[in-house]
Amino acid sequence: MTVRDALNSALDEELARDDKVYVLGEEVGEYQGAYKITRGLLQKFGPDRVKDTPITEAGFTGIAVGSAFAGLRPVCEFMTWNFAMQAIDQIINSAAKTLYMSAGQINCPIVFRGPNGAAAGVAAQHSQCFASWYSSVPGLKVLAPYDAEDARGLLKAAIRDPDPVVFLENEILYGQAFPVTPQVLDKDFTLPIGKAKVMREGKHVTLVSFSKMVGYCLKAADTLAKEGIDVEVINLRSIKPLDKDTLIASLKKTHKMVTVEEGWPQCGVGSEVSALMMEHAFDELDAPVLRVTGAEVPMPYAANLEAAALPQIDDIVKAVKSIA
Amino acid sequence: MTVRDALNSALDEELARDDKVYVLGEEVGEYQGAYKITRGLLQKFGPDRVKDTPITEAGFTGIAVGSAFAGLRPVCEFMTWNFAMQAIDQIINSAAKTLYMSAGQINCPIVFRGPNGAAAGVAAQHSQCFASWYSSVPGLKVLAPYDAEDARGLLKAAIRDPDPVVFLENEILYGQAFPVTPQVLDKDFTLPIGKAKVMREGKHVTLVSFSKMVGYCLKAADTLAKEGIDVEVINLRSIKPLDKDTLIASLKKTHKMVTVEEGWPQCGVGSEVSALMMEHAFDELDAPVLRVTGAEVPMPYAANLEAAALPQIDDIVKAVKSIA
Amino acid sequence: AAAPIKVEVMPYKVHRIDAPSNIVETNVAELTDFYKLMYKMRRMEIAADMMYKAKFIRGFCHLYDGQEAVLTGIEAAITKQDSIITSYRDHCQHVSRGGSVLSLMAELMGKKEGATRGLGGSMHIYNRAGNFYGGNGIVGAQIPLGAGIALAHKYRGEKNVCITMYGDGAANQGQKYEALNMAGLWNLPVIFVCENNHYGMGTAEWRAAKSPNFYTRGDYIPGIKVDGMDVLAVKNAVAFAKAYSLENGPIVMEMDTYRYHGHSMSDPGSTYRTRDEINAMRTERDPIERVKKLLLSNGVDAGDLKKIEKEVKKEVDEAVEAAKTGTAPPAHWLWKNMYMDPAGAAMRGVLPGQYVVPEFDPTYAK
Amino acid sequence: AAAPIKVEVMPYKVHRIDAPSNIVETNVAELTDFYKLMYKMRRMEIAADMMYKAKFIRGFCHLYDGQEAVLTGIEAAITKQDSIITSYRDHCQHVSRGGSVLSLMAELMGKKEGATRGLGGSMHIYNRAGNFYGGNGIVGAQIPLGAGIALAHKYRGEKNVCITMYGDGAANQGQKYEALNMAGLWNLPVIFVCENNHYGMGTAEWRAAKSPNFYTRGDYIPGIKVDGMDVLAVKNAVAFAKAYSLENGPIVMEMDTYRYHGHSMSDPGSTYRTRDEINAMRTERDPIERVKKLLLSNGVDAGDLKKIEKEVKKEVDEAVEAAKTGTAPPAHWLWKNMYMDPAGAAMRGVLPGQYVVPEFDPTYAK
Ligand SMILES: Cc1ncc(C[n+]2csc(CCOP(=O)(O)OP(=O)(O)O)c2C)c(N)n1
Ligand SMILES: Cc1ncc(C[n+]2csc(CCOP(=O)(O)OP(=O)(O)O)c2C)c(N)n1
Ligand SMILES: [Mg+2]
Ligand SMILES: [Mg+2]
Repeated sequence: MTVRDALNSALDEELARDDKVYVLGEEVGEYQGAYKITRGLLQKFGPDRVKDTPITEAGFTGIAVGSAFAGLRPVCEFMTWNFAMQAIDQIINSAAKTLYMSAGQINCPIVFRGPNGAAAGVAAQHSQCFASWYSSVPGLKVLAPYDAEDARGLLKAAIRDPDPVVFLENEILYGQAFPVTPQVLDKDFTLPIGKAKVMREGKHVTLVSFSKMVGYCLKAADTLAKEGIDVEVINLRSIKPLDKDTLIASLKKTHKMVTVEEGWPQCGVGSEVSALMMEHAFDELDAPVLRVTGAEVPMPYAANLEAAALPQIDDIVKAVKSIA
Repeated sequence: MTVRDALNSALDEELARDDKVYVLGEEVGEYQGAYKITRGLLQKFGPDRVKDTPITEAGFTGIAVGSAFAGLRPVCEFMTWNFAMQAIDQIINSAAKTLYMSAGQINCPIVFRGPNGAAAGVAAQHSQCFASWYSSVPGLKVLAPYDAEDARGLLKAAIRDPDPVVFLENEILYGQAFPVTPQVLDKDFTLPIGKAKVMREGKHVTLVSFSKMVGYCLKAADTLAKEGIDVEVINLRSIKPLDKDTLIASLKKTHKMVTVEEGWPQCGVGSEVSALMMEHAFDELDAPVLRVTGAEVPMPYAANLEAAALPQIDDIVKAVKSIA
Repeated sequence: AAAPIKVEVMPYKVHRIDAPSNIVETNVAELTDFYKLMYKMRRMEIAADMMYKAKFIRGFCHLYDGQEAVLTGIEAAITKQDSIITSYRDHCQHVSRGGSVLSLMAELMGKKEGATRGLGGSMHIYNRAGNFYGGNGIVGAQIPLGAGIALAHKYRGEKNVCITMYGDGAANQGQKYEALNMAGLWNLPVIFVCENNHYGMGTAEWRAAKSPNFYTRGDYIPGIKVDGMDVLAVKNAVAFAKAYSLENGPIVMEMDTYRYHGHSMSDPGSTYRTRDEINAMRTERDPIERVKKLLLSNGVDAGDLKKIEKEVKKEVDEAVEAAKTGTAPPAHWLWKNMYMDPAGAAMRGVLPGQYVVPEFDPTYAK
Repeated sequence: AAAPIKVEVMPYKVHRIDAPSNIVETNVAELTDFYKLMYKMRRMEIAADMMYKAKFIRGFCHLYDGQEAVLTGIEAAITKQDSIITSYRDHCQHVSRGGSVLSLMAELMGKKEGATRGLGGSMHIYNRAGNFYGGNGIVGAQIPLGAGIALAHKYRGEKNVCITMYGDGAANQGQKYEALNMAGLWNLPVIFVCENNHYGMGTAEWRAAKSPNFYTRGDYIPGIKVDGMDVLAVKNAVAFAKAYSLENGPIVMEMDTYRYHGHSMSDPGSTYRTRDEINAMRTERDPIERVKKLLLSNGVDAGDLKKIEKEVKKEVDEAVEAAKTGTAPPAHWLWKNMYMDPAGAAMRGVLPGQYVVPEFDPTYAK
């Protein structure tokens, strides 16, 4: 099952399950989604449930949030998360903070979703990773699926969740197919928010990542295994809440950790993981937690520079070896 | 000299020095500034140099950035940084990235300034600290003054800088007075961007902070000194670039470090400092780097809860003692 | 008291729509209710001003005195099933939607007896049960939010509108134009109510807006300009707008009004406008005086009004005193209602090792 | 070749302004230049399409064929001291502002010989010396930026305007309304040029805009609607608008035009519009054919035009081939021009310990 189909089927089922759920965003309807995540939904659920919007992110995000305050369950698609910067005030100041400010009166059951981070050849304004920013905000939940199981289980959980969820997909993963168990295809399959998944057990070094980088870590682990380095790979799935217990448990076993993300290094998800291990597992560390990250540059267009600006499998291998 | 007067005099002198410099923002002119930072400037420099704007952050930020592309040197005031979320796309995608995207053709000499983080009793939508977000972005410089010397020297440096600078002030510090040397009052006094300042030397533990928390750290250091703990206090001044050399040098001396900030913990400035020490000075660490931060909650209004949501001097003392 | 009285209000200015009649029907009972409510709003805001100066209230505090007729007229034309959303200038919505003066005052003072338990403060007051969506601190943000609330009404097939209130300063915000367009495309039952009090902080409307004819600023959306100092003019126009909106979609209303106080407490309110201007407003257009005169000229006894005033004063004074004796929210309330489903995950306190799983507990029972 | 020719163009529709005459003067020399430039634009975009399909170009790639008359007419009415800013659909501004087809093609292919050295790609092309400010990937963002460039012109006392181009989809963006208001308040010499190609991606104008009369969407700002498929209509109207704008401030222009290709390369461009519609545009309103007919009917020899076409084709083909043989930017260019003054501070690479002080070097000499 491709990640695209996983997301599409999750939306389809949740729209069918709960008539308070509706989808809105640019090109989600007649065009079937800029990346075809919403294919077929307009035809099936009609224009009140699958709403095309003008290119006015601040406005439609505010409308979506308002409708969630009033009891609907919008799934608000950003064509990419880069464009959500136009709407970030509504996500932070309206969606994330209102339950608290209203002393528990007004909750905001909304999912903000779309592709995040680098795609291929789309340059500086279309390649930013927003995981660390959103994850800093109390009141938000931030999820980042890697494979089809994640995509289905987390999106369905997000839609059923009573709180605002930032759902960070990856364009390059959309077309990637993953095997899934029958359980994953169950129409009530959800994954718990706030829990990481150990993708591969290992005892020498822990690799921590999310989204597309999970696949890179698994490949790096294969390579390293051949050299006798047994790597544990953790897929964070949830960036907020961050599952520090799973991280600490792994570190207690391996005593070494490397984080991998495509976003910029400063104040990134890796920084947080590193700081957490510092505070919670200092005595377990046999080596410093190292960060592999996107380079600290606006994304260049040329393929070779783009590749140099993003973690490659080799980089991960190198980082692990430097402490293994 | 108060921080307010330091900022006001810096603006005054830079407006006088370079006629490409102009100031814009809400209430900066006739009203003399919501917090009176621009007092007297309209009268002195006229409405072309000190421009009142409507309450349209996205628009006036874009206008300011465009004018900087075309060679002017705007100082763009946000009444508070919370409101800059409406304009963050222009700050990141237009101001920060264009020099790189244009292969060095179009620089953007602009200062974005205003009060950041918590003030007193202004609750969840008016109390957010944006230091970590902006500091993550290559292409931006991010400064946070603490005292009058910082305010003058950094603001004048920022205005003379050819790149976009995010300048994070603190409302509570505006009225606070600090002694200054005659050198600070020199009309060409500037401070280097990217350099931290050791405010107090010490040998047992390093305290790292910025903005208002520097004052708290200095007070905590006084308290700790009485108990025989000799604390070094570092004022970051520049959050991007972050002066890791000064941090590492201090750690090499004290072998222990505590970071203090009012912002939220996850992916905060403290996380980055901790991760850097992990990577660059692991073997120097006699204890984990600890973070003292704002609590992970939207800011509550009531004074007692607000105080509980922000680091207090006692908290800093406690954190230091826990590793000293 | 129920005998009809016909009053001629200032003719409406209109944009892309025919004006409703400017003869408004009312009666003594209704006018008395208006008087009571507006007088209560006025006393409440004056009390807030005093309490602020006495340092019982901190932070921002935006008062509504002068503008009472707008909200009072709106409430008279809609039901509690209709929704309201506004800016930080939200004290009076709290009472008009059913809240008590005490819970307002307690909120302003940051007490646990407050409307939002001391967590929200002046700018963040809500009444979900009464379809009041706050209390929004970011200029303009409530405008698309209001359109979204209207979308929910329509989605569920309810015959209700969302009254979306904002200032003349906010009227220039881009998100307003985005919301107008979508509200138009989707025929949302939203009434965009621009309370034009002629200043956004210290900026006169014409310095912030190239076109300060706010009732026309919907461009392709119809608009109506109303004397916002006359509760009857407002009531009549809002009733008209609601009927229009349920049938056709969005409409813009400009309420010509005035704020007597400064913008917030740090603004004396007199550097950018003249004392004469303020005094003229108070003496010539005061919304409460207008109703008082109508009542008196329709045979109501001055003594009856005095009695109302006395009762209201008493209510407000008692509320202030009671609020003062309220208690600060307990420390552990810091950790309530961040998430409806915290999923068992702990949030971090100020110090490392301080972790708390936030609780969903809108009752604040413990 | 300089003998005046008078041509009647489609009458302008106007909003809050009197229409300029629709009799436009031109001559064979000018028309020939138009033909050359537009034909070059067309060939260039078609070449880009082919190169994309052949996988020499990656990412997004937005083509301008069909819309050539808009930019060509604009350039004919302004000087290189006037500024231009546009969206991601920016290839043709590169050549109209003095760039070569080769440097465009090299950029699209991510080569160091490219207009932005392979760093910007299709959406990020600039010519600072030629007052072309890009190439902006975020819908709507260029609108306030353009107003800001105009502000700089005015601030310095230059008699120049900034042409601020955006699409019908972008026309709904809130920041446009904010920019319009400030441009109006400050009388900025900015011409807001809405290129209405009738679709924003797959969304027809009327599905995205409650009022798709974009020339009226400035509301209180005057507007003019122009046949954007007729270079003479555009030239004439822009000259008029420039004169107006220098005197009075902002003006909105709606250019009625059409994009032949899909939105970007992944869009076949035929699911949301009919083949018939596209064909009708091509056969009835093609901007290049229109000029060709004019030239032929004014005595120019068909052979002369063929010669031009041949030359242009050759230039484009050679540029494509040369671009293909270009080289990828060297690895260390990753670290150039992040800051004009890096202040000696190192930025971090992918791995810990990889730190580089970025260099300011717009020459890319090394
Ligand atoms: C986006 C944003 N920018 C600035 C502010 C600061 N601010 C608060 S109220 C206000 C003036 C608003 O004026 P208006 O809309 O006329 O409403 P009024 O206060 O007159 O009711 C300003 C500038 C804010 N809260 N949000
Ligand atoms: C803020 C933002 N939202 C969405 C996008 C994705 N996007 C790129 S172009 C486009 C359509 C724009 O249409 P229009 O303004 O009509 O210009 P055209 O492409 O027709 O020239 C969209 C939705 C974007 N780049 N920026
Ligand atoms: Mg106002
Ligand atoms: Mg278009």
